[in-house]
Amino acid sequence: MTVRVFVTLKPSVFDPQGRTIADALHAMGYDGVRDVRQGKYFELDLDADTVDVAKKLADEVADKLLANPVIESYRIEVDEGEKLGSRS
Amino acid sequence: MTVRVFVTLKPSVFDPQGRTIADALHAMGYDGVRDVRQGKYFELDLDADTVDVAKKLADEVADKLLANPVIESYRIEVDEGEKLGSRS
Amino acid sequence: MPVIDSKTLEHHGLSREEYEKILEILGREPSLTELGIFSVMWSEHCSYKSSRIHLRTLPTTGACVVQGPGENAGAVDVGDGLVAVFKIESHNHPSFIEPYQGAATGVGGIIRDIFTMGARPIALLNSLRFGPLDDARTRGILEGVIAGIGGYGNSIGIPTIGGEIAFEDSYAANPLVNVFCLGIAKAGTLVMGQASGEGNPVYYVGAKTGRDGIHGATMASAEFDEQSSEKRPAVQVGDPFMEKLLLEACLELMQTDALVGIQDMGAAGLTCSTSEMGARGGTGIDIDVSRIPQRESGMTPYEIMLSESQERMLMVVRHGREVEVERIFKKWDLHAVSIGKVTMDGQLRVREGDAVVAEIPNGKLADEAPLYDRPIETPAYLERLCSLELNALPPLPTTESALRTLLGSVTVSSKRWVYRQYDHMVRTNTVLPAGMGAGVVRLKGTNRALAMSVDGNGRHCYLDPHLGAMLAVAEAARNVACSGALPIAATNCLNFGNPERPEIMWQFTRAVEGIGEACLALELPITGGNVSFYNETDGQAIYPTPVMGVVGVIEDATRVLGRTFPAGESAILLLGSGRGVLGGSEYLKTVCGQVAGSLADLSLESERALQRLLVELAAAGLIQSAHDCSDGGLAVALAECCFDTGSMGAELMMPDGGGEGRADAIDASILFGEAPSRVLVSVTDSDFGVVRARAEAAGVPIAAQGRSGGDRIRISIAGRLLLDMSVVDAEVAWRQGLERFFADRAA
Amino acid sequence: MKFAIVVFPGSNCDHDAYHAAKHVLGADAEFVWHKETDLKGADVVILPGGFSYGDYLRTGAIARFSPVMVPLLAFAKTGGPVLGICNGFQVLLEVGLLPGGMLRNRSVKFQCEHVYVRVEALDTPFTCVAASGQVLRMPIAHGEGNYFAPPDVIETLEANRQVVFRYCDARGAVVDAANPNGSTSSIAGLCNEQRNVVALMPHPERACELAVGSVDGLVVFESTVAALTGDGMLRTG
Ligand SMILES: Nc1ncnc2c1ncn2[C@@H]1O[C@H](COP(=O)(O)OP(=O)(O)O)[C@@H](O)[C@H]1O
Ligand SMILES: [Mg+2]
Repeated sequence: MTVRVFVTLKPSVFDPQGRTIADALHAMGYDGVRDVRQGKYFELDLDADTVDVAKKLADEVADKLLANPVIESYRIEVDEGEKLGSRS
Repeated sequence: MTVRVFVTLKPSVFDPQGRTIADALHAMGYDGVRDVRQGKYFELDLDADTVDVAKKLADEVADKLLANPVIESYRIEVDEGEKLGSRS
Repeated sequence: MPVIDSKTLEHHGLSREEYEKILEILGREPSLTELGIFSVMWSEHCSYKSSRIHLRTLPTTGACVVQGPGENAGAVDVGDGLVAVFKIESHNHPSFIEPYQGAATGVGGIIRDIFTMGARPIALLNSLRFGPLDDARTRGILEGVIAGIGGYGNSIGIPTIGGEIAFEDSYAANPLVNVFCLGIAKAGTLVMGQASGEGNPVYYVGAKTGRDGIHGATMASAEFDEQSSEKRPAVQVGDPFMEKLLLEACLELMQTDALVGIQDMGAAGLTCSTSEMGARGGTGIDIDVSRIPQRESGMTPYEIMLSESQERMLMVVRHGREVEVERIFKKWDLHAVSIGKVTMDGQLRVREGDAVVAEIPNGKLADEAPLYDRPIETPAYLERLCSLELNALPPLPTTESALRTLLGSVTVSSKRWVYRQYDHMVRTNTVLPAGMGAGVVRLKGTNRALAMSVDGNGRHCYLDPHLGAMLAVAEAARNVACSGALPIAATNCLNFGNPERPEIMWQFTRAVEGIGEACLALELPITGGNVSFYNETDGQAIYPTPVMGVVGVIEDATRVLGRTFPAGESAILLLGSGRGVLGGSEYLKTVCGQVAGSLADLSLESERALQRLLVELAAAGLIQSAHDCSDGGLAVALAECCFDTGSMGAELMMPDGGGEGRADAIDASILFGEAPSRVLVSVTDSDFGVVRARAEAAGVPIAAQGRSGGDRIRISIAGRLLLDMSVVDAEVAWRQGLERFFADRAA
Repeated sequence: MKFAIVVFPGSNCDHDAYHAAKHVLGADAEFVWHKETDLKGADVVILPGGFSYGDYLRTGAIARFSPVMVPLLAFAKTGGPVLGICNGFQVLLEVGLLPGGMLRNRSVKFQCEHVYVRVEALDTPFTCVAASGQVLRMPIAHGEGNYFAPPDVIETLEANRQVVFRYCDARGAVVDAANPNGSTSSIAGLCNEQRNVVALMPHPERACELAVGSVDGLVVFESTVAALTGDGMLRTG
């Protein structure tokens, strides 16, 4: 089962990459881009029979390794696009 | 309007980061994680009145800057979760 | 008017007496913004209120000193019309909370301190302390810290050319991250952090201000406890790209004479930079916070003044030169914003639009923080630890297995896994790279090179802070001298526990005395430094850890020496005298599992003679390599001279052994005992006689002789072979000591 | 002859390339700020190492949009010699002058150390005075030097002999243990089909003086001089 994990910087945390990308886009003339925030995206291929089991495993893995809880929060989705839960 | 862009390495491209994370998870005992692929995730805050305009702008920006078509593909979603299109 | 109650004061880390002093200075109740400003400026971190009276005793003058303590960094004359600007800073607390960003912003901060002075930063060093690596969390902290140091330094393009790392239980919940930076400027071009000239505009340039790090300085001035994670300010995120632009733009601006003064916004941000610049210039500064570029909406003046967002600079510019200044920043895609002006009334006046939200005399804020002579008491643990009964030690395993254990211990083992992650070659000046001894960079356009080393030993200082601190000074200077450079000046970073505890204050004062004595004797003026108190968690303090940074000059960069024996056979001499002692040694800790005993004494006179001799021999091209005996004693030092040579061996013969007590304990102290003022040098056969004669003339004894060659490491005493080990085996243990803890070791 | 060294915001080996060209080699050299729209009459252009735009987003991704890339592309098209070092290599990939892309090192860490590379092609302006199969010891310093291209592209590169440098051991053997970052086919450097645009991940400019540990990188610069002054007739290797 494929689970998708999105890791984003918490809103209060400065994102120099996003800012630099936004600046670059402005320099290229894309003034319609007001702001950019960059995060990480993971696709986990899990050995799980039910969505619940997959969700629990992904949650644990995201919490322990994929996201840095001090500055990041994450969100989990199963492949179908159904939201499974979120936590910050 | 917020548009989300996911950039992933093409399936044929080796992902050293994903591999390292999968290895670390196995070492931690998470054998249920078969594979991990890491990508990038962007939230674009766009100055656009319609979903179509936003989609078009995001598509252009992703195509030109956010993804490197040689090794990556991308996918665009509007905030509601509606899929807007994809391209690789 | 908010009522300032005791809870508000506690939240700001201000005592009742300190509040009384604020009332007296202002002649009225402070506003909350003013209280916030006082609280950060009078925090331990910014005001040095517990340490200042002791730091005053340190030697700070000398013929080479161009700028002593008090500015953003110290500076010394290094010849050929150049000055070296250098300093060391701690970023301990932030690195524990978020290792990558904490360490990265630590590097960013010290680099700003250097280029603020008008110097181009050319080298970085770091001194690190962690808990034992069998703990996964500690491994995570270490990986984050190393990646953060590399991530920032590599990106901005300043080589990290050396450092040191040690591991002890006491750092598990209080890792130490001390970063040293050195820059070069032409003599006479240093820029000061001073505001002067009535009506001169005050500029802000760099990253926008966010809510990050509010109360960072206050955080660094309190212990950790269970609630700390709740009190966490938003973590500061480093932006090395922004800093690179700032660095280049500021150096370009400094080529003009449009700049009056400049200071980076480090701890306590805008508050500290405005009040210190005003205080140094004896002027007032009048700024409008609504003009400050802001990253988040709805920020209050309180938040703006206390923010510790990174990569920001404050400048005073000559009136009439604004266009020129703005043009230079614009070239680098930076936006310099005028936020106020210099006044003559000595006040820090903060406005929000037309409303004045704070008005405090700069001098009182920056220079008249309360000073404390805190009570001192000898710690109870000392008596228990200082006696060491050698005959009660566990028996020495075979000398070979003891050496293998020591070489494979994380503190002694090769640090390649670490410095491979640092760009140590960018700028093409690195003559002696990380891993070979002191860091040495040449100065292009001259024949000279500068050597630098950071050293400290918390375990030593725990057992004897006075002697331990002296040993740290001696070792840092000795490492510099081993490269062939004459040590000329020092900086220090003093990492201690809670100064409100009399035993900690005792450790601190003893260490400061030791540093002062050693620096005086070795003629090393201290041009600046940093104090980091409150390194404790739940009442458990770190080992007292003064870290010394020493800088030296080598006149002929082609004469730089490293630790390794040269190819082909050569003669070896052990310069210096004195048997190592096991008290406080790496052997005692790693092999016997004990931290106890008395340290070997240090004769500053012998140390000085030895260092001068090394510099003289190196300058004359009479020695081929030099390496001091440090952690792990003589056997480890000899082994280290053999590593990275393609596994060439060496043999060393000592004339006599003897001593009272159990035979195996005596053998252990000969091989693994530690003592200062001992250096292994290699010499060609034809120079052997000259070197002996020079040593004798300098009053430096020769404790042992030997030869390099073969493929074994051998040490014998009075004809008895004490150690006989294959270099390859020893080198494998040494290489894997640290790497074995990390998954990427195979890469 | 004159070297132009392009300076992007975040370039940090620009001074090193300048020093190698001007002070070690004794050639004329000039920095060209990335906002410039001409190359100041240079005969050869170096895109130096560093972290252009902080390497944010992707290495080289933002720098490729700098104004200076317009004259650079024109210069390359007319056969002008262009050398990309490290970050410069990454910029050349992004702008499409060379095929393929860069992935993170397989160690997932930044690596700074000396490595060996074997010169695989002598008919470029940056290798023409090297010996066939010569092994060079030069430093690398990168986190994303793991070269990737799909199999068909690799095949074309090999068929056209566009692989100019390959990671090898001290004796010149191309073995996996000597590949520091996991690059496909141990590729350390490439050229374009016309052979005038060359790029490599190791830093030849850091290996031009004994004082800093190696002089093996000099051959890259000396080749340029030979190629441009004519006495280095491009040889086929
Ligand atoms: N944190 C670090 N960063 C960079 N280099 C380091 C670090 N720690 C150790 N090194 C390098 O490893 C070598 C050995 O360090 P150390 O054992 O402290 O040397 P010494 O005993 O001579 O003081 C030195 O050259 C030092 O520069
Ligand atoms: Mg040391």
